[in-house]
Amino acid sequence: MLWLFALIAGVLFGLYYGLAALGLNLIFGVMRMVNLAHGDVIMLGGFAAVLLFDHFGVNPLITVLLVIPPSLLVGYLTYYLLGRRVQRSRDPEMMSLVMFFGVSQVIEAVAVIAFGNNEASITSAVFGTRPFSIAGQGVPGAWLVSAGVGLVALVLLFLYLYRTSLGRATRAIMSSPDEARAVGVNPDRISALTFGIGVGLAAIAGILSLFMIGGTTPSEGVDLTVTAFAVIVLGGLGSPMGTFLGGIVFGLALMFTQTYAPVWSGFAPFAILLVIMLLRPTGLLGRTVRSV
Amino acid sequence: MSSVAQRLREGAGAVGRRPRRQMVGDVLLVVVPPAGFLVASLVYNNQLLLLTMMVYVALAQGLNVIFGFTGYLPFGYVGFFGAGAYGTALSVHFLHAPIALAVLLGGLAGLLVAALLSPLLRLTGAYFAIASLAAAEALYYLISNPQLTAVTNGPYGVNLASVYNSGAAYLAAVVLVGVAMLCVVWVRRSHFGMSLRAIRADPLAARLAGVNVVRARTFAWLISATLAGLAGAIYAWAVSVFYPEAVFDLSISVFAIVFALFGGVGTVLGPLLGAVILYGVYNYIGVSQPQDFQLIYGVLIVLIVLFLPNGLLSIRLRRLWRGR
Amino acid sequence: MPDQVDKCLEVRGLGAGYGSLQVLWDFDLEIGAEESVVVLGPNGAGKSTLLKALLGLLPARTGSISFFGRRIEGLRTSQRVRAGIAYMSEVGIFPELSVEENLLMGGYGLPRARLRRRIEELCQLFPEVARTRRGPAWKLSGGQRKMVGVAKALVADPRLLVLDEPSAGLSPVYVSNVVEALARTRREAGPALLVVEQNMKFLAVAQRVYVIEGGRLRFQGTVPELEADDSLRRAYFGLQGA
Amino acid sequence: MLIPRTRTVGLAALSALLTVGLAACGAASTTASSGAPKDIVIGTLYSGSGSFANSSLPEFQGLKFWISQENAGGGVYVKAFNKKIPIKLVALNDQSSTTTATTEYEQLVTQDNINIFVPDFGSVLTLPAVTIAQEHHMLLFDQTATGSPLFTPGNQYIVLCDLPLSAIWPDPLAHFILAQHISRVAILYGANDFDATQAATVKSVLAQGGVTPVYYQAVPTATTSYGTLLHDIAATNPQAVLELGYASNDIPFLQAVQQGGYHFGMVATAFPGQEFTLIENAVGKAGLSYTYTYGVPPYIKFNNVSEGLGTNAFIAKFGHGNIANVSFENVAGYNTGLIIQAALGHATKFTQLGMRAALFALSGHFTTLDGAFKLNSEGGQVGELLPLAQLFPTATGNEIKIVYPSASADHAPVYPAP
Repeated sequence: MLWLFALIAGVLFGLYYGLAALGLNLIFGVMRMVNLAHGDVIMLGGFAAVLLFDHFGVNPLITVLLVIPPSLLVGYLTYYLLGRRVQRSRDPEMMSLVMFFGVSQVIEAVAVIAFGNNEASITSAVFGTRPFSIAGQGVPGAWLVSAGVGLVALVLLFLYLYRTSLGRATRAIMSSPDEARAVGVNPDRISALTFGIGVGLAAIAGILSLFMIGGTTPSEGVDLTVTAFAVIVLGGLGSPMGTFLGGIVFGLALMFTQTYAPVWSGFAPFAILLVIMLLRPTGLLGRTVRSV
Repeated sequence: MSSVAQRLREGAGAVGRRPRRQMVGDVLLVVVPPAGFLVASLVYNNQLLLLTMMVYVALAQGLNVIFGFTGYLPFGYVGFFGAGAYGTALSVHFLHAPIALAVLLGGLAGLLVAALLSPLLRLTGAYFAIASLAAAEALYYLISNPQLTAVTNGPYGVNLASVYNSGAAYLAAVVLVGVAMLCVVWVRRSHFGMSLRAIRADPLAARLAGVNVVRARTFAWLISATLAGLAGAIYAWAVSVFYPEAVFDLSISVFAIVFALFGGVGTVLGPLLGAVILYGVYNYIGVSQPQDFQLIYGVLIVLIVLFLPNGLLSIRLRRLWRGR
Repeated sequence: MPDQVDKCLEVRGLGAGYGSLQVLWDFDLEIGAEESVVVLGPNGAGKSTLLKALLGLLPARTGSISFFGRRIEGLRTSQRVRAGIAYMSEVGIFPELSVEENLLMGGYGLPRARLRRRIEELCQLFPEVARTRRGPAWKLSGGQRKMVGVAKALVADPRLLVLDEPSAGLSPVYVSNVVEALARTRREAGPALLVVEQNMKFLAVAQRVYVIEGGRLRFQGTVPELEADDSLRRAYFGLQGA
Repeated sequence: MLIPRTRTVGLAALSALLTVGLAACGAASTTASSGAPKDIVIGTLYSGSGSFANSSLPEFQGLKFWISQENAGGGVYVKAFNKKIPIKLVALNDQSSTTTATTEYEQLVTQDNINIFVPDFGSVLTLPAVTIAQEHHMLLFDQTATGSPLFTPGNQYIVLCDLPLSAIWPDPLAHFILAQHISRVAILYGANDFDATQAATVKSVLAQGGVTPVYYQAVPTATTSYGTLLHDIAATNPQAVLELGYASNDIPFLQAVQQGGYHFGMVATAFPGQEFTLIENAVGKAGLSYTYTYGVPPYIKFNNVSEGLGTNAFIAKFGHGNIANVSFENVAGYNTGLIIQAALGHATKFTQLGMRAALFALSGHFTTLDGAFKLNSEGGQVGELLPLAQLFPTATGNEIKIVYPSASADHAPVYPAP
């Protein structure tokens, strides 16, 4: 039953990858900015969990809640200090990419100064060492916890976007920024809030990364950003549901190749991304763009 | 209808009636940068630094052709660079090609990969950027795969010591800079370049004006990839032993993009200045401030974007504008 | 000419543009309370720019804008909207949102209960909108979109309704539907109305007409006065009269 | 639109800039006068950040420790001038990037007038230095790069200081498996030169004993999630599971073993011996207990040495008496210094090939805290093999003990793991 385990692992990892990519998609959808420092925020979330655990014995699940307020603050500051100015440049999509490359370098350098270069981790025993049985397969508890947090985040985000006035305004900006301004939405306020939420989701994903991809180091940001990007493009830019679908496709591709052809497990997710892009150029759940 | 498309419809006549002063300027643009690097090698003997700088000039200009003139940003541009490096290595190993031919075959490898990937041009914006990145990653995992050791030597890397010749590689890079400048000058001045700009300004209008949008974009894509392939080929020759991750390093893409944007894309001089100055500064910081290298460089890039968001050449353009 | 107290909007010497490109020059415009005004002009004359500058989507470079006697050119868009200006762009809707959500966005910032009440009122006024309430807006036909757009713009009970080319991309049948809908709005003693258009159909709802060309004011007067002007008649009635 | 005149001005500015910038890069340099130089300039790179930083920095510290030791005693003894000469260090940061490393190596060699050329940690970052060293006739004091493409018959300009070639690392490990009569072996390795070489060695030694692995697969070096792989490995019912990767692979692998509740008779990974403190912090005490790893200094001890400090003395001085403060990389960096010291102290001519000749003359007659120093004809290190170590739980953590080969063992192996 190798395939069954791969299926379960693929879905669970998919939820984690979806969570890890969600913030990037929100920020891109609302601001058309490419946050190349996204992976570095994930890394910082991981370090937050390790430090709180090591020094105060804080359970990582508590840290998930603790990182939210500072993330919102960081998001606000980043938007008002850096993002807004770039958004008004000639080509915000590309200039933000370059700027956040710089930010990513700064975060990595500061993280090295603050935390050192070593891999930091929390022993996985926090979530038990006895695997849970799902459909007869022994699945590590930490995977279930991570996937569960991912699901909760998805549901909360869904409720926020579809059931609240601010969330509706957020989607309105994603749909058409000028139109949203014209009905009286203050795009700065929504953008700053969205940036905060995006940073928060990344930080939460970082905490879970400790258990899904084993530890965190200051240099892991780039790889995580690339993966997150692949996931949101797979699912469709500006589509939060699509992000999770993209995550699951990515997770399944990884787990099935790990099972049946491990040596191709680096190649397969990207090859599948390419194929899907060629068949459905706006991702799995992306809206068909009317273009020439 | 956009003004560029209108000019396009008025015909390419304007291209032929180029003023002589512009011709002289263009020739200088193609000849002076390589000459500058030739002279530089006489006064400064870290030739690998100069060679890498030239490689980045070629990459930034290649990126300029596709991004500056069509708006397509290939995040995985390094894929062509790596394809060029491996194209050369395989030509040497299996075809026993003389190195000059092997370098050209490296450029051809970049071109072939781009031709294979040309369906990606149906994508736009971030979708295109990430799809090209996925392609580069897939190519890396393919080439470094232990199951392909017999062909690519897999993860064990490449050794070109048998054809190593630092002086000749340097001259090849000098020529490459000239070729890259020539490509961009040509794209900028030619009817083809005007079509590209028309497409960028308004694809529909350009199509109505009789431009074959798909063909023009694909052509720019191939030029751009060939330049990267040649850059990879020459770099591979110059370092001669390398692991696959060294020539598929994502930071090569990022650097080329940052350099081009810093100088100003869509111009002839911008990416050249961007690569020379930013790569120069990068090395200067690396040599003088090794401890805080990354921090200083990161802050510098943020400041540049915040205070010079339209590239280096925008300063001059702004002044010219006011002068009028 | 409306007298000073009744003036809804008074624009003096307005200039605006994009980057190094100035599009609108020294433009004057007045709208009385409950008056409806159409600004006519060809493609690229600066009509949209005028509206964007009115709304604050584009900063005014020169001139002043008074709204019921209050200077608003320094206010943010959201503040102008709260003051009572509603705007329908050429697109007019949020394609990704449902029709209901579009209406909700039209009253962004209003108290919840009042917003609900307003939407029910409008659904009675625009039954064709009410029928499509749950579906996503991008599935609507062009005419339905305009209806939703107009309804959306009316949710906040504006004192001035600004429409950017409501006829764009519509077949003549739909254009008359939209005209009729606007006329309905007028009968309810609704807001002052400012429409920019290329299409003569909208003169049916106009009390006065402005003509803009090359970013400058070319003509202002009543519809009969416009029809009396030979060159303008040829330009606007001659070509599109049929 | 640009006008041609400004373009020409721009080009002139560019040329000027090039010249000024380059002059700035090459500003600092000292020239050796005739006779004895004022100081011995050692040029090296380190990774201040990036994926190699956690190995590179401790190695760099070890080298700096040696320099401070020598300079405190008035400098390093240079036989060719029969006197002690102070050491000057030029160190650049390559941030784990091979592209950056390449230009910086060239910078050291062409601009900084170095006498001794020491590359960064590991094969990936050392490889670019090999060509440069050869081109400029500088002897490369390779610290820890053991990959196969580094050593070629024609190249005289490289000596490996600290570790045996990676191809011979797993020799005792494979023989231990045969000695324990383990017949079901699973091998998972990283798709890179360093790990693939080791895996091939294990496989071929096992084949000599008639053992064919039940699972033999490569995964990309970037792999960080091992749950599914382990599940598939467990399905082959192995007695021994060998994971050959970098530290960034070993940590998630060992975590996944723990998370999944797997129990194998033998689990071996490459890096706990080299990065013990780091990995024990990351995976916890229980995650490491009874697993196997390569035994490296300072856990294999050499106190009877012909050059420099012995292991205990080094722990006392560098680690303030606590072995937990000393990593393998610290020892390796320090040992590189000792090899340089030996080369300078024995070469009759102060030239690069003179130093090489001296080291070849010493080969086989020379011991440091890193073990016996023995070179093959290509400059590769074939001295002391890496013995097999096992980690045993104590009250506070785990303890590394050498368990095989029995001649050097200080503890009996516990197989299968309890």
